[in-house]
Amino acid sequence: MDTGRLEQTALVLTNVRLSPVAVLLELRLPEMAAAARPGQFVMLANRRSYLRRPLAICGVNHDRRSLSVAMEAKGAGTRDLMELAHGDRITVLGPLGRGWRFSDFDAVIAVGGGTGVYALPTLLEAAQAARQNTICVLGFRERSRLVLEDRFRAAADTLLLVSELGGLDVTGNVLDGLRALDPRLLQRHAPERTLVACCGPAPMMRAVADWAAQQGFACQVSLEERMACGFGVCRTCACRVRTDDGWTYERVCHEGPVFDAADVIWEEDGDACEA
Amino acid sequence: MDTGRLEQTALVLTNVRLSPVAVLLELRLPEMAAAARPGQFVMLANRRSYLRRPLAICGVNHDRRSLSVAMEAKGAGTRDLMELAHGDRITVLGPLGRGWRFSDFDAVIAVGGGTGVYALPTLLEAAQAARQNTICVLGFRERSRLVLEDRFRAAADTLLLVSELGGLDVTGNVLDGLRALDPRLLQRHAPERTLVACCGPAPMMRAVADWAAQQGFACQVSLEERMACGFGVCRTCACRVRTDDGWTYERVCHEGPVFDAADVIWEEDGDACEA
Amino acid sequence: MLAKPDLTTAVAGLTLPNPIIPASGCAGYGREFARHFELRLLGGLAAKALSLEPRRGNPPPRVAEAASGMLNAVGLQNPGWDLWVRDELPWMLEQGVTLIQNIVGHQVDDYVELARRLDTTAVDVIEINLSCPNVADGMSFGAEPAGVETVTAAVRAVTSKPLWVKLTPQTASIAATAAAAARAGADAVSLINTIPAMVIDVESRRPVLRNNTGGLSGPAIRPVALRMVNEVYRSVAIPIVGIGGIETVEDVVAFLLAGASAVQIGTAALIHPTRPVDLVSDLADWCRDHGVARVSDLIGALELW
Amino acid sequence: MLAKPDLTTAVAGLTLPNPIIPASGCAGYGREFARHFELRLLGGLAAKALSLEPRRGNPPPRVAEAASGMLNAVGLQNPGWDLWVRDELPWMLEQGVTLIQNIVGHQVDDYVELARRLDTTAVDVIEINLSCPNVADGMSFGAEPAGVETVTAAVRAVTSKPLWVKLTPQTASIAATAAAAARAGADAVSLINTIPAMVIDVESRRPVLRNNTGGLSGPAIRPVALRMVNEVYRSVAIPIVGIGGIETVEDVVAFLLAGASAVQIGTAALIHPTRPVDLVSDLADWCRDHGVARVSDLIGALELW
Ligand SMILES: Cc1cc2nc3c(=O)[nH]c(=O)nc-3n(C[C@H](O)[C@H](O)[C@H](O)COP(=O)(O)OP(=O)(O)OC[C@H]3O[C@@H](n4cnc5c(N)ncnc54)[C@H](O)[C@@H]3O)c2cc1C
Ligand SMILES: Cc1cc2nc3c(=O)[nH]c(=O)nc-3n(C[C@H](O)[C@H](O)[C@H](O)COP(=O)(O)OP(=O)(O)OC[C@H]3O[C@@H](n4cnc5c(N)ncnc54)[C@H](O)[C@@H]3O)c2cc1C
Ligand SMILES: Cc1cc2nc3c(=O)[nH]c(=O)nc-3n(C[C@H](O)[C@H](O)[C@H](O)COP(=O)(O)O)c2cc1C
Ligand SMILES: Cc1cc2nc3c(=O)[nH]c(=O)nc-3n(C[C@H](O)[C@H](O)[C@H](O)COP(=O)(O)O)c2cc1C
Ligand code: FES
Ligand code: FES
Repeated sequence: MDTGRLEQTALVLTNVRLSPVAVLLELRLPEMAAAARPGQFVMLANRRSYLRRPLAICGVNHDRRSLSVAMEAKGAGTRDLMELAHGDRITVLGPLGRGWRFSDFDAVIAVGGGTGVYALPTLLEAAQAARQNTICVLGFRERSRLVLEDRFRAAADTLLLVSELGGLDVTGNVLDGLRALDPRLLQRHAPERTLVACCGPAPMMRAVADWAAQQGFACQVSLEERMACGFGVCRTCACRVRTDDGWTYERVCHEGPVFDAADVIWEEDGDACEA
Repeated sequence: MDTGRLEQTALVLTNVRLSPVAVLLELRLPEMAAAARPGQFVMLANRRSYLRRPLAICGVNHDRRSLSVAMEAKGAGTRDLMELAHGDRITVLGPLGRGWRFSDFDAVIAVGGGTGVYALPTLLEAAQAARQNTICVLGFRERSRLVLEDRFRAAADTLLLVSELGGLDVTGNVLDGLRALDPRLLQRHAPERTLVACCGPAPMMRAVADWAAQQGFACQVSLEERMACGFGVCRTCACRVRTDDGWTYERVCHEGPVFDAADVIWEEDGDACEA
Repeated sequence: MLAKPDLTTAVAGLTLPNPIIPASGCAGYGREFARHFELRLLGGLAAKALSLEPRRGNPPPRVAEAASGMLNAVGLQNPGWDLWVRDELPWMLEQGVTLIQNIVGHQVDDYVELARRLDTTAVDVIEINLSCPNVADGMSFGAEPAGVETVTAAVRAVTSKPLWVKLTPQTASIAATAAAAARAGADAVSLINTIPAMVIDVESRRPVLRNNTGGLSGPAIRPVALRMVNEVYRSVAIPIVGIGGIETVEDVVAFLLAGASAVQIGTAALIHPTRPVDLVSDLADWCRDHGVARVSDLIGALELW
Repeated sequence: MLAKPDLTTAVAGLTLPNPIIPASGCAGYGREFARHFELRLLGGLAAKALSLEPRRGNPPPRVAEAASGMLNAVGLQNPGWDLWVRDELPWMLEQGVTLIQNIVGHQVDDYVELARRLDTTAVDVIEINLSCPNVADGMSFGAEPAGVETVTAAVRAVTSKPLWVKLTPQTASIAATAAAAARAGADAVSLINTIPAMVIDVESRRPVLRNNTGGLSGPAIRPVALRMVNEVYRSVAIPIVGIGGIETVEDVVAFLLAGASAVQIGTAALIHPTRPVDLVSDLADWCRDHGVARVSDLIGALELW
């Protein structure tokens, strides 16, 4: 039996704007902060929606016994969460899911796009603390959307910022960014000792997984799917995963959100294998 | 066609505690404040309930273009309203219903109990402004529940405070209060030129109406009933009213909330006339 | 600047200026709304249920609060034919709004007699409310296809006016009851009526409503209504008037996409009195923003997976 | 200090330690809850639907947000009999909780075969889910009394275990389907299952759910469920397990008053994982505060007007 209760009441400590479209909420949650592992997520109640909203754990501060989540406005739920202010209280489920499996690697290449970048800082920080080589490639639509630059710069030995509209290190998509990395950087370790950890829109994750496969790197992706419970009971958060004899639906919230890219059957492939 | 829109957005100006169990909210509502008549009410949206909540207009401040409502916590709706603070905004329907018809009288005896007292200050103030003789008898459970004493004292030529548990002018119920009034006060005007205006729990209103009838006074009562719309379309707020050939259901929100007591068929009488 | 979108919609040959209609029982006979906006701006007005004899309705409380909705048990209070003809009809006809008169009865003959009389008036549409309990078996006329077919055919025989049959969701298959209405000659089906429900006050151990049960309406029932509209749209060739929990312009569009040719606004109009007329302009804006030239292009445009 | 209230309740001879049961599909096979509280504290556990063959379930999205509720279209994903017997049943039996196994089928024979096999296990109760579409006519087995009677009687013939029949609200008369279950030998009826519903994304013009439709659950359906429980309680002599939107102890009490002998907690447990076990202690407190010595005294104690 877990010691901590899955459902906790969080005090909102701060609400900081990260970009014109994103905010970071710091929540006092002592037990969850202590238990959280990189790549896990939380489910946040809000005042406008019936279901909770899943958000990656973007940071943990042990001194302040807090964890933080970052988000962009999508619909009513995120809009409401973004309005929370110091002193407000919300209930949270967490920490949830199975995060990044990074301990067996010498190098971690974290690749993120859009709101997917928020799943990466805790990974890079943990990998750095474990003396792994850390490389990070992040894609933003435009320069003004760049977030958490200081934290990424501190945690990544190499940080490459990519923007579709220009104004950052590389103009293009994250794949252009990966291709722009110094090849020597990528060859410092045996390919199977290098993990590509990717979170972002599905087409991006698929392309990055293909690139990783070409390089002989291991690759993990953090998937998103609509969730009712977030802790494994309802089976709504289905994603197709390869099995020995075909495929099955696994739970993004429970077996994931981080999956080995090789196991994932992407939507386009998936249509082919529908019953 | 009415000029003002029935639905307005109000800015909460103040939230003042009147007693350990009651608060007064002052709402900036220029058009409603200008249009409101004594005995009318408003319907207030809140964040916890689907339907609005009906509350008597307890005061109007033309300089501040505001009106005020006062309430006690009953369920989720009133509890939420009582938490509103300066700067909050809520939407309000009003002014609603047909209020007190007091202009044809020389004296007004306002009788209130419980939250019913909030329907009386605007009546007493208007009657006083019209140079009518104003008498007021208010019942509270205990001394600590006494509210708005200054306003009642200012607007009533005679104010008698009654408490069930003692500590005020008379110990007992409002009927004991009425009986304790100096008979000469009641006889200054022709009985048919005296209006008893009563708002409170139904049994109290019924008893007061009987007393008024004995004295030969006119009597009006302000009824409460569960309401969906408050402006007359849904027919949910039914109360039994005598007609020439029997009785009919009228709308508390539209034909009322103030009815001639003689027309009202009280619940106990009502059971007898059920179809 | 984009051209003004065409909001007109046709329901079985009857063209409405736009698809927004206050729902029966949530608009009275239009007088209260008319104090705040011109009724002719609406697609139509579904007037409160009318019965042959006056009905006092149920004793109060007649309303109970529910999660994202409410229960009502008004009991079809109405003045009855004679007073309606004298006091309400002339006024309604003056308003220049398409007039949809909802009717109720305890037995088939009640519906027939009302329809026969309405046929001689200038009312535009007869909407028959089949949620009423049938005196014969206590179940509503709308619960089974046979009941729907009987009442619809009987009414159809006495009127050439557009006939809308309003269905109850409390049935095994809304497609089957809608098909029954179509077979019997209905011009359209209005769906859905409220869902029978109960709220209990645990302190007094009594139902909140004096009538014990009442009809659930509001956003709580919206996904059920939307599914029923689409179910009927896909299986029965009859125009649909969509009803149930519609609050916003997105809700209106969702019902049109699902297959409704027009929609009715009930509970939302009780809470926001000008919502019906506001939705007319919201819909024009939505169409403009989305490059939709004709509202009718939205009808049934849902793409199923 | 008042005595500890007696929370036990009997459902057709089977005594449960208290009336609180996580609902089928909202508790998996109990493993996830068991990480946070002991299952034996519950009145029972209604395990996720089981079919003969494994079912992958529907493609995602499988959940959509609704006003005061949600839609799900999981598609009865489950490992099928063989893996269930091997991987889930032994673990569940170790938990010391009354085990209610929910079963589903595409045809009557599926239910019968499952019941026959379950009869040989130590499962405490068989709950048959009649909301599944019948391969023969596409309607759910539970939509009409005849379908309910056929499945129930066939299952009854092969098992002597307590048999609960879970009814769908999408029917003309829940009293009629409950009566059919009673006639065919059911020990209790569980009601209600979700209400078929649809949510549409107006931007993409598609249903949110990949399955197009899904079942509405949560507080939105609570007043409908409560009415159905009371309707059955008043007209059919069969114990009732009440389900639908139960969130708080007041909701639990309302269902008991309406006539339920026990209740199931579905959606609320998805949002508040310890809610089922919290409700057990809340119910003890409520009884103490209200001077109720035995929970069973509340059953059917509603006073109608
Ligand atoms: C494991 C996980 C981690 C995530 N981490 C982050 C993060 O760190 N920062 C961030 O900004 N966003 C993150 N998301 C996406 C975020 O959950 C959605 O943007 C959010 O739920 C949208 O809710 P809404 O009410 O604003 O939008 P609406 O569109 O109104 O939501 C309607 C429903 O769809 C669901 N939904 C909509 N979009 C998504 C989505 N992309 N993924 C899952 N469910 C969705 C909602 O949860 C809700 O149930 C994450 C999603 C998952 C599954
Ligand atoms: C015309 C009118 C004027 C009123 N003026 C005042 C006032 O000035 N101050 C004040 O404190 N109270 C007043 N009330 C009573 C007040 O409306 C109720 O106390 C309030 O609606 C309770 O809501 P709730 O959510 O707190 O309680 P709940 O019990 O949770 O409400 C549930 C439902 O019942 C209705 N309801 C409950 N009690 C009443 C009631 N007594 N009358 C009407 N509906 C009720 C609610 O509106 C709601 O729809 C007035 C009522 C009416 C009809
Ligand atoms: C107070 C009230 C009264 C109603 N009266 C009637 C009626 O007289 N006839 C009818 O067909 N439907 C009646 N209805 C049902 C509505 O017309 C509508 O079908 C239902 O409320 C669902 O729509 P909504 O969710 O938008 O309210 C009534 C509904 C309410 C809330
Ligand atoms: C995600 C989910 C899955 C469900 N799966 C099943 C199931 O497998 N078998 C079943 O009989 N009912 C199933 N149900 C229905 C519930 O058991 C319950 O009857 C319904 O949700 C109403 O209760 P609630 O409002 O408390 O959720 C499911 C409900 C949900 C939300
Ligand atoms: S969201 Fe419930 S199992 Fe994943
Ligand atoms: S509350 Fe709607 S008519 Fe009075």
